Amino acid sequence: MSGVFRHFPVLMITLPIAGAALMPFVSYLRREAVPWVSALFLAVSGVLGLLLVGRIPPDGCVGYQLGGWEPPFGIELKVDFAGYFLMMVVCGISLLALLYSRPYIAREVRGGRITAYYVLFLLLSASMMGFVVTGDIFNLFVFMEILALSSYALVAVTGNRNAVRAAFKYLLMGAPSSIMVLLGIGFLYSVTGTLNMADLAARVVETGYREVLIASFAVLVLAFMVKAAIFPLHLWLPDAHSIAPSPMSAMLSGLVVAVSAFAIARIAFSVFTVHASGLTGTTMDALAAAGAAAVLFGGIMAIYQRDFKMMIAYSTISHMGYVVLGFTALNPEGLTGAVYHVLDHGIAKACLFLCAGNFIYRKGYRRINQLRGAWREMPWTCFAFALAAWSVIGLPPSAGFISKWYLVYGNVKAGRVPYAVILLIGAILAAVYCFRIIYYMFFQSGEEGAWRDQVMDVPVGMLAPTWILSLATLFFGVFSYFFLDSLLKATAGLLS
Amino acid sequence: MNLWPNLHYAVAMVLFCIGLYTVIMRRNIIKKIIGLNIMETSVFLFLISIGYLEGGAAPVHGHGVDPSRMVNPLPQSLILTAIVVAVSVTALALSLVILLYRQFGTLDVSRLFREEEEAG
Amino acid sequence: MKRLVSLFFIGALALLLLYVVSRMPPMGDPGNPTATRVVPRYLERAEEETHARNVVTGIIINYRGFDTLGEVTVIYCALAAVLAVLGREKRGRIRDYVELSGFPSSVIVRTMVALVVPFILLFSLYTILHGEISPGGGFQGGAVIGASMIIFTTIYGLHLSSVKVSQGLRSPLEGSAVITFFLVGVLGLFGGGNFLTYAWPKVSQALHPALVTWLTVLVEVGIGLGGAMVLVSILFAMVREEGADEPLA
Amino acid sequence: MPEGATRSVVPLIPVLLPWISLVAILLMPRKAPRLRLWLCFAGSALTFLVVILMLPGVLDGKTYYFKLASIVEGLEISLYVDTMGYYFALVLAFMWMLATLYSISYIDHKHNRFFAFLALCGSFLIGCAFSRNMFTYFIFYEMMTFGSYPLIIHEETTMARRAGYKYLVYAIAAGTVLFFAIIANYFWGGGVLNFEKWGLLSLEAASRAALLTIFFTYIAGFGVKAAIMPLHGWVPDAHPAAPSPASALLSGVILKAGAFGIMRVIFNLFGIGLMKELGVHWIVAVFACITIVMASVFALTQDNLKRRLAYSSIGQVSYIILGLAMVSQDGALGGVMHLAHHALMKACLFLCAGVILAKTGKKNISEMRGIGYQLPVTMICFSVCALAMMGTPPSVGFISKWLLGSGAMQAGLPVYVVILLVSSLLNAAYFLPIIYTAFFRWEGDEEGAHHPKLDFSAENDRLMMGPVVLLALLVLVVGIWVTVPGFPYSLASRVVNLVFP
Repeated sequence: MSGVFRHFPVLMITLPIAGAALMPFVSYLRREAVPWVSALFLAVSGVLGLLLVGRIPPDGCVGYQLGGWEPPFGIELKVDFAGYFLMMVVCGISLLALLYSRPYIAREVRGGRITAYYVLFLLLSASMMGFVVTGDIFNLFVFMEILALSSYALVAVTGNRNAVRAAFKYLLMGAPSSIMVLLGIGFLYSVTGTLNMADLAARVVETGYREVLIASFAVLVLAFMVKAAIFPLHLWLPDAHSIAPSPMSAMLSGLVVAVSAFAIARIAFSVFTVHASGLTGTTMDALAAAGAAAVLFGGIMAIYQRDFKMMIAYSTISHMGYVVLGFTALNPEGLTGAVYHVLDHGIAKACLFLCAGNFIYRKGYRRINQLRGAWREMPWTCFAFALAAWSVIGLPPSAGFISKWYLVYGNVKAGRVPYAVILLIGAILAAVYCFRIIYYMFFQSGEEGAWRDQVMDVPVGMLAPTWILSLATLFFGVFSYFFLDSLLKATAGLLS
Repeated sequence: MNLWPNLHYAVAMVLFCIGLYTVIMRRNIIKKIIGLNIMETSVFLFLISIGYLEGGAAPVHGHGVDPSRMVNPLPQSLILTAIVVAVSVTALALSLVILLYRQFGTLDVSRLFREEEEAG
Repeated sequence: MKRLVSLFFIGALALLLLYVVSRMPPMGDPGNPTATRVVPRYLERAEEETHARNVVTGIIINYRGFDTLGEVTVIYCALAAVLAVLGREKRGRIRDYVELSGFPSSVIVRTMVALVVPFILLFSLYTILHGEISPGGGFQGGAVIGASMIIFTTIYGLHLSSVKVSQGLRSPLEGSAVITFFLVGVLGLFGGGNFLTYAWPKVSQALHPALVTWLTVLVEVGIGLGGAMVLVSILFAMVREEGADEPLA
Repeated sequence: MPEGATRSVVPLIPVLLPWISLVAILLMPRKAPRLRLWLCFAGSALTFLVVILMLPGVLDGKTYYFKLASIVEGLEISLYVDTMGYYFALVLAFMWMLATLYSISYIDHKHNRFFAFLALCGSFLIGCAFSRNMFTYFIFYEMMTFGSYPLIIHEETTMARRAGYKYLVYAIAAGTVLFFAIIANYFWGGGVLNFEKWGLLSLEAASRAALLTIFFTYIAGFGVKAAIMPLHGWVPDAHPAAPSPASALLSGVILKAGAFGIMRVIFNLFGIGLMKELGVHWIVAVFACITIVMASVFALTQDNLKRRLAYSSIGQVSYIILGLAMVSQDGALGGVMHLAHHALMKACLFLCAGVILAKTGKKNISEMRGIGYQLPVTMICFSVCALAMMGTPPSVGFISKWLLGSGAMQAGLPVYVVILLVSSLLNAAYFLPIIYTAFFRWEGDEEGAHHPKLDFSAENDRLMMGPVVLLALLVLVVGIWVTVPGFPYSLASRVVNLVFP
């Protein structure tokens, strides 16, 4: 990649940050312009990303040395295809959730805090983009902290007492895990003397100190397990994700946890080079077991929920288990499944949360029981929900089917048939909790007066993002062949 | 076994565990935040100790110190970043505490949770 | 019971960590991986490459500038987070925090604070500008400014201090650290280098020392100013009157 | 691209044509409901026409291939018209057209949902028939499965909802098992899933245990749709709950999609040679035999007409499975032909049941005394098909039973002939009482009252009677002029000759 294009990834990350810094000024001039200007910054990022299409080689990566310092002395961005793919996913979903926020958020957030909301939103999406492409492990920590801070605050942004409590719970689990990441980095640094991931990968293999390296990996995995809400450490997630304002839930559930789960894969493959060093075995096995437990636990808990958003949150726990089971298979297929599942999960979960937001916006309904017969009044939302749920279950031809295919195939190929079966059971559980709602919406009639007989859906400004997301689940299923070849190559490169 | 020469590290680890204990077991949320800070500080201590050099000098040129005798400046710069991060997290945590206290009138975590059960 | 279980787990964790520590390379040994790998280049060539005598500043601003951009973003993010949680104080509607708190201060204290604060501010300026040749730098200086404002606010109350450092002054400056850093980074692109390149390849070699130094100072000042304003704003948000606005249901 | 195939867009056309109906329903003004419904019919009729037009080419041995997408190397979504797929497509396009025609009169016009999903399922089923590989098949199959859910619960009664719930549970479980089977097949089949003439898998590529796992998971997955006992639980509930044209399609085509899947598995994935080598087909045959006998016994005990027909379907679809599991040429021919034959007969029976329900409101057989005099044409058609079901010549039922019996002898297992005979007897035992009740009992017959007069006035609805009469005639015509090109024999014999080495 040459010429001006090589600067694009870094601009994609820093432009929204700069936009966030400008936002108080914009707000000072014209408060109504804040959402549009924020969207503009993200959109520019997205356009820069789109211009990179075809310029990232699928079987390699493009390094970008910040400040011109060659690694390992400076910080490097390593944009490989998987990272670029995730960056685009983050950018796209963030943009849609941001656009959705404009009509929605005024209902839940008080005037003066709206600017802060958009600032945090921009920082959140920028930090996720940085998080997935950075090639320096301390830089990873920094981006993770921006990500964490903005998400704690965004959970609490409504000021509702339950929201504040959920945010505090999130912080009490999240902050120690951040410190553990730092501790893990400390261990790693103390025996390798470097922070650059590629350099670390080389050093990890040749340096002695096995115990320290294993401890470092275990600590890092444990810490990111909290961030990604993998089963025993998921306690913060259901409250935080169900209480946050809906577009925020979409971001948190669709992207933040998934990106954190991807970070585990990144560290395992790019730093500890699973096959070469032989340090990660036990930890990865334990992680896979936790992932399998998460798939079952999340699915079963989701079935028992009465609150709509709570159900989607538990479904997220289940799907994080999918991602973990995917990359712990340690083959390109499993990893591709995991990456594609991050995409699919992001889109579908975001769409589900936006649908939940539509119901809350129009009717204030949060209970699943209240959705009986919703079809008559809000058909568009209901259809969008059904499409997204289709993908969550993993039925063809949605994107969920493709990712499920690769997840199961990767596990079968790795000889882990029990895990493959657990993935399938997870899909059955997903079918149970999704079809229940679809059934309520379309094939039942609610209480008298719960729903009007004429169509009164939410405004177009909210419907459009919902529908773009739900159609995207179909698009990425039907046209998955645009990405899968490159993704398979990229993940094979990541593993070797 | 390098436990004795690595006493600084060991102390940092013990501090880390004390901090973790405070975060988990204390019922007062302010104390939990103090525990969080203890954890953070312990990791800072740990990282700074990694950069230590026997008989080293500050990594500032112009005082006639040979570069090979300077302590490792990299952990110091990392810690600088990490401190700012820690401050930010503490600021947010404290503002959440302020809000929680305004709304619930208590700092006791068990009472916060009990109310949650009533509400749910 | 719960206490015992968690004590047991934390004890086990401590023992494991101590075991790992005992396996680590001995502290302070010149042959450690940390002392031999990346660092020698920093120590030996930082002065000529970053034109900062203080290697730590060189690393922060130059070698690992992107981390610092992130760090600046974190602190800006903290401000946005605090404002999102607590809301910004409103101009003209602020009652005196000190009067509310019931700790009226004596004349001596008031006079001392009024005398000391300018000197603290001067010191912070020194810390910021001197960061590249001696211990110090933008963050430290910013923190000192913040501390001075904390003293001032505690004694003179929120009202007066918010008049001195008005919202109109703070809100554009809060983002200044991020903006400065970003602009310097983008200037690097126009100078023919990468993002955050200080020594622009398009400029002749002879000008590089001056260029790098001035850009470093610019960034330091931006960080100091931004950091200070962020701290002050966080402080004001935290001490403002109770129940200034009730959250929505 | 498969050997000797013509690259052509032809296979895509019938998959897309039913969408005309969907567009018609979505876009046409609400004021012209009749026009919308006729457009629906036009969609299905055009589909049938296109499929018919392909017939000469297919009989010449031409195959058409069209690639929709290639996900990765070896995993593609592509359509392919070979003789077997064409055969299934022809049957279902015909059934579809008749069912749509029938529905125009039968289903309340306000319910567009029914027609929309009818069209969708038609499109997906044709996609199933024209699939090049198991991956494509599975995609269309799953969509068809869930697309037919609204057809079953159309009436939204408590019974329909319960049936729909049961259907979903079975479908989801079956889909999952099938998914696993396909993944395992993909892994041990060398990263392809194509339907090959002689079979894709071989003992060289995979271990016996692996092949058996794949085989039985496939059978279990498709067995739910094909209602092999003990996986048949959803069928007896779904058929009575669904409106009659939907029941006709369920029985006539959708159950067959499962049987067709098993056909693809045995013929094109495993291949006859490998099946013989593995030697486990007898297990499937045993299950099929149990199903044939037990379903007939259950049918005896049902008073609800559609429920009885549903159990009859369960038994009859297992004829197909039995024929395939014999792994003999005539048996396979009988099984493949029975796919079409049973569709003709059972669709006719269900449509008759629909007429009875619509005109008299009667569901139970015990209430149907003298109904042959109220609805003479319907009941004559019903009787023709019922007799054909028992295997009475000259009818399609006779042809398939004859071939199955001959196949059993070829395979050297006369016990299957006994099973067929027992089954025929049981068929007679549950069909003849219906005919008897309809024609030889009437109100007051025990007191010596004369039988009522034949009354043709109730059967004035041509849209409903047309399909019924046409199907009943076909049951006879196809049973007499067996070898006419385009009739099942011409295609089925080609299918079987191709797959038997």
